[in-house]
Amino acid sequence: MASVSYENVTKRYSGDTLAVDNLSLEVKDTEFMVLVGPSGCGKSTALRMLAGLEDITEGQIKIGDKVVNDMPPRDRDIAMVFQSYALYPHMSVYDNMAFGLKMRGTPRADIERRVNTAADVLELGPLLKRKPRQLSGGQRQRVALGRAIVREPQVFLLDEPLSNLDAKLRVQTRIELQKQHRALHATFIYVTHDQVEAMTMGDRIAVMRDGVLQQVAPPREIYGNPANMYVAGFIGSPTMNFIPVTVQGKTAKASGFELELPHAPGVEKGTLGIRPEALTEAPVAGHAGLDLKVEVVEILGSDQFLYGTVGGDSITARVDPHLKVQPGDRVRLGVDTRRLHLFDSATEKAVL
Amino acid sequence: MASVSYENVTKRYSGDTLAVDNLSLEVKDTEFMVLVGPSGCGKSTALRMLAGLEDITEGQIKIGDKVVNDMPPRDRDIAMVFQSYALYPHMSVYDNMAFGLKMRGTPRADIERRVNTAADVLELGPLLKRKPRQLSGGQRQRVALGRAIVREPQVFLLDEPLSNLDAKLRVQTRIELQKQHRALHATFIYVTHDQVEAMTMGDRIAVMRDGVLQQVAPPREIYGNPANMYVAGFIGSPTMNFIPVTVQGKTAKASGFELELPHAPGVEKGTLGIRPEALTEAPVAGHAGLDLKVEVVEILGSDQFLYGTVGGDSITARVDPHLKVQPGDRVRLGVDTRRLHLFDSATEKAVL
Amino acid sequence: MSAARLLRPFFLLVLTAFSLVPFWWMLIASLKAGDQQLTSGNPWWFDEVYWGGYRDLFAGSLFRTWMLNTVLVLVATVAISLVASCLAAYALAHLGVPHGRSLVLVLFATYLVPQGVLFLPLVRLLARLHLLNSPAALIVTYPGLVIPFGTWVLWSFFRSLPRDLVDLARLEGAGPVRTLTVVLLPMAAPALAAVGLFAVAVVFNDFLYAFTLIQSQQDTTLMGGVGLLSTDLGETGPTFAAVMLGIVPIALACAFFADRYAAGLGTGIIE
Amino acid sequence: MSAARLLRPFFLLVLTAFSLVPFWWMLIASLKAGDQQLTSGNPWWFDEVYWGGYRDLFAGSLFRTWMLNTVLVLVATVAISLVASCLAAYALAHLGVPHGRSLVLVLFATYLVPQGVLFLPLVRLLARLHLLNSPAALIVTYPGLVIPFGTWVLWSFFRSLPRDLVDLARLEGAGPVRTLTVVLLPMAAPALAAVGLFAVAVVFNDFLYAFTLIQSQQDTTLMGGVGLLSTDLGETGPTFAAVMLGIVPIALACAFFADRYAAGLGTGIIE
Repeated sequence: MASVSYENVTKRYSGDTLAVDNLSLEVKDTEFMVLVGPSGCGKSTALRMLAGLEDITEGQIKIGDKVVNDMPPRDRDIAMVFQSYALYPHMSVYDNMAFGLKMRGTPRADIERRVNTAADVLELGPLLKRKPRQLSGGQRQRVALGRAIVREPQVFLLDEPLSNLDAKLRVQTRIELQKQHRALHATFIYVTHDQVEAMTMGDRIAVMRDGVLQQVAPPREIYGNPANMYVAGFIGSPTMNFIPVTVQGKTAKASGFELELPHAPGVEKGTLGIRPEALTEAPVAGHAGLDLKVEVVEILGSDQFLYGTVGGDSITARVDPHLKVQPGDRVRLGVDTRRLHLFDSATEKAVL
Repeated sequence: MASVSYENVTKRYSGDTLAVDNLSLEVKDTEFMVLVGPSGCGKSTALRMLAGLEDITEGQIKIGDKVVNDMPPRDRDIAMVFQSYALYPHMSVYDNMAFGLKMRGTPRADIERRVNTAADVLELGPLLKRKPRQLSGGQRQRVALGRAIVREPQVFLLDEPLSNLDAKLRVQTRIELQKQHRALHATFIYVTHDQVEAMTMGDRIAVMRDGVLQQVAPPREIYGNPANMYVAGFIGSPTMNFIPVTVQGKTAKASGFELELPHAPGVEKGTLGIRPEALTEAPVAGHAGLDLKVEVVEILGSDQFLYGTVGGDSITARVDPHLKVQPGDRVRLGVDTRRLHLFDSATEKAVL
Repeated sequence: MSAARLLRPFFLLVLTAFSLVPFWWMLIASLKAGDQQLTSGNPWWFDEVYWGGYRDLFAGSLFRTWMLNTVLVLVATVAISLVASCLAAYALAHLGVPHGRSLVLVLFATYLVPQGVLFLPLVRLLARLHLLNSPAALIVTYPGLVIPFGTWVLWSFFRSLPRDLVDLARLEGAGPVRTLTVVLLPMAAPALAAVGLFAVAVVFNDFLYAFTLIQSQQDTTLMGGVGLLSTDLGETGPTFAAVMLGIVPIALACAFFADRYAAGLGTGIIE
Repeated sequence: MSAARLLRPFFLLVLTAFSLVPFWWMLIASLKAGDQQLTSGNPWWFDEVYWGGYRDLFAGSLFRTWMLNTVLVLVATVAISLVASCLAAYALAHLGVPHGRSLVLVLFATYLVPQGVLFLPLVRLLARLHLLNSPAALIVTYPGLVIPFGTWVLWSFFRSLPRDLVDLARLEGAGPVRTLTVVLLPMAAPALAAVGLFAVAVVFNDFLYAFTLIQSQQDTTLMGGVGLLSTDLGETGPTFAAVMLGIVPIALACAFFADRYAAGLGTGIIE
């Protein structure tokens, strides 16, 4: 059993800084859980408390059935991959990977076997004698992962492990990490500020803000039914369009257009949320659509994004890459009304 | 006139390191030109030679009609934005922005007017008295841009100006930079390793590799008709699928499937290039399609990527986000044969 | 963790003792009559507190003279050392002086030339310039001991600054003088603080020059005055009283200064 | 750029002169007969080359003794200083010693206590331990001058290391002793080099202790031997010959060492 549970965990630093506020979260055995949020949201602190690198102010953390609040880090059966990789610059790749086993007094033959196995899996075999400074960024990342793997822990903690890689390599390593997760049959807890990593890798995603957990759900659910405006804005790129509206019955009225909502939301002032891909160049039956005044056009080969205004509101739309649009043009956009969101202006909670 | 031209420019460092190899490139007046390539490809060196920060070994660089090889940097009528922003930590935002004007002896009232105007445009007004360390990453970036703008130069040089920003902010700033480019009516030369920035911002893109220019063209052209395998692989994310094939007449034969090409390419061994979005779950008339064994599934809300194998080749496909796929499934994919690429195995040049 | 817990009180004890012993010894010495501290009795405790040392110190004008001379020498040494080290380090790091690196090495080597070797030629030179027996002798001597080390520290620091900061100054039209004064020096505060502290330490730790270049009790510095102690073993109280009032406060002030500024030297300066 | 171009040769000239003058002066001195260099004639040039100094140096056994003692004192001082500074700095930086920061400040303040103040009690202590007139006297004394500064430098360095490196060691089960020896010390090479160099400089620059704690010409170090010069103005050739053969090579070696290792102190250590 290597489930992990946070039970009403709070972390308060000296002074009154509240880093984590009453966090309760269950991570299932062999689950890939992603904690995501901007820097300073408490996600790293939550991870470091689990690792035993920070004391817990209130509440308790369990690994399996055991409360680990007072257990030394080395006895928790976890391994951690740091954003900086934390490779020792004076040790070879082999010695870096063998470090944890050596510190635990594993027999030498055993160490050798396990390091070589992990090196084979991660294609680090030819690099074992090199020093970290002789490695590329991607290779360093794999050594840091390999060092965790050789220990065969029940829980892997990963703190922004991809953020020092370039875009192409990040995609490759993302896929590699998912394969490893499946092969290792271990629980992964992964911290990141990048919503793309969260969406693509997590079995479930926990969105945090200012030390408070906002929503925990699988990626499709988080994307399709965000619990509040913060989650809706944080997940997805380009960001969901937010348009202030006044609501009368089922009709939402913005500065530049009107929409019929599927049902009456029961609020008078709200913020309409429309994802860029729910606005397309194709007309949608039963609705007149929006008249977008285009300011910037971005073509990404496979996609085209239009940035502009409708009435007084900024709007982003994702359209077919073959549509020819120039800045200054006016484009009529259809709205996919099945994919609308509405948030209460006062509470910022989703009401539709 | 603020066109820029490189004429057979070569940069050789001590020893025999060839940083830029016989570069010829015309940048038109008020054009937004992006130099893109991996680190070490010579793009930054090309920019620094234009700025006057590096000597030119061979060839000549012109700004407008003037050869600037021996002109001191301050007389070239350029401004540069550095990746590190190069803000002086001991100076306020105001003093950082005023620095260049002060050094040129601009009258104090004039400086004040120009700094305030630029601060208004970039919404830096309330921050003018702060020190750089009190600013967020995005604010620092705007100060660096503001410092360039107040000088009102004919040519802006931007060296990876977005690479220290997080993902959301990078998108916003990208759009902001395009608006500024339009407002300033100046020539922008922009260096980046990020193909997304290149695709979205450039009027034209110059792809470099190992000091050699590979292709110069508008984004649509670069994406749709890459001149060689390198450009094809560098531009687009996820990367274009490359599949080794043997060609007989119009038939290309891979390890796991066969395809009819639009016409005979005239090579026997080649590499087939298919973009992930040219592989879809919808069957395409006249072709049996590929049988993908799925290994990893990534859902991005608006997109779904499948990573797997067909025969002995790794394949990535972009499919509808609502399609339910699990790792281990087999999915039949249609191929959009109008969007195929074929590269000669020997020269890596596009032949289709 | 248990090993760490055992080590803690041990280290605490050793370090506290090591740090405080000299101060304690001097305090005791300043509160004893005659030369008791040096000749007889328990040097770590007093039989009775004797304030005569402090009284005598202020009765004569010695303390005032010594303090004035010390401050004069200190300020001049720090100022001359900083200016010379900065100019040399900047020229070597950023003005493309040929063979700059080798020059720095040779310069650093002079830092290791024993003072004893150059002592006699120095005395001859100072005598010929009629500078002996005045604080000027020290003001000429000390910077020579500081500049090699100071140039090396500042050179290392200037080289470690992001190149972009200097490039930008060049693009914007700042010449070398303005690049140094407007851009580099304000950022070099931690390195300048470290060199300044080193200069203070050279002045304070010196015994040889203060004691030999200035013979008269009237014209010397605190350090020279303390040095005279070893030749005149009469009343030690006033001397140690001078140390307690003059040197200890400066030493503590420097320590706080070191913590505040120079500690940044090892870490990144630009956040 | 024109100002820079004008400044270049000026700096080059001044620095070269500043750096090379002492070496040149010593070379001339080692090639003159009697005490000519100190008493008469042009100190910057010789009338005729006199090799007697070098001959006499090797005729007696003085040079061998001085070199052996110097190496002994140097090695012992560097070793003791490094070990003590490391342990203290590590305890203060990573073992959670209470009031660690204040302790470092006080420790740093002792670095500024004038040597003259503590000279007499030190002599008394050494006499009582029967260590006077042997290299042991210096081996006891010098580390006391190095450790306060060394602890401060290493403490700053340890604090500047990425916290992750220490955290990882803790996660993987390394105790404080192994964290220090296996993880931290190998990375601290530049800081250790800087402290080692400082120790060498203290030994080389010392004149006071080498000259007074060891009275006999037979038992002293190179520095003491050179010091004797100022009391015995007979034949200076052999002494300066000793300096040229003993000290100059070590000084140059240290300078290269400084360039290779300690220069990394100011910049990022972890690439």
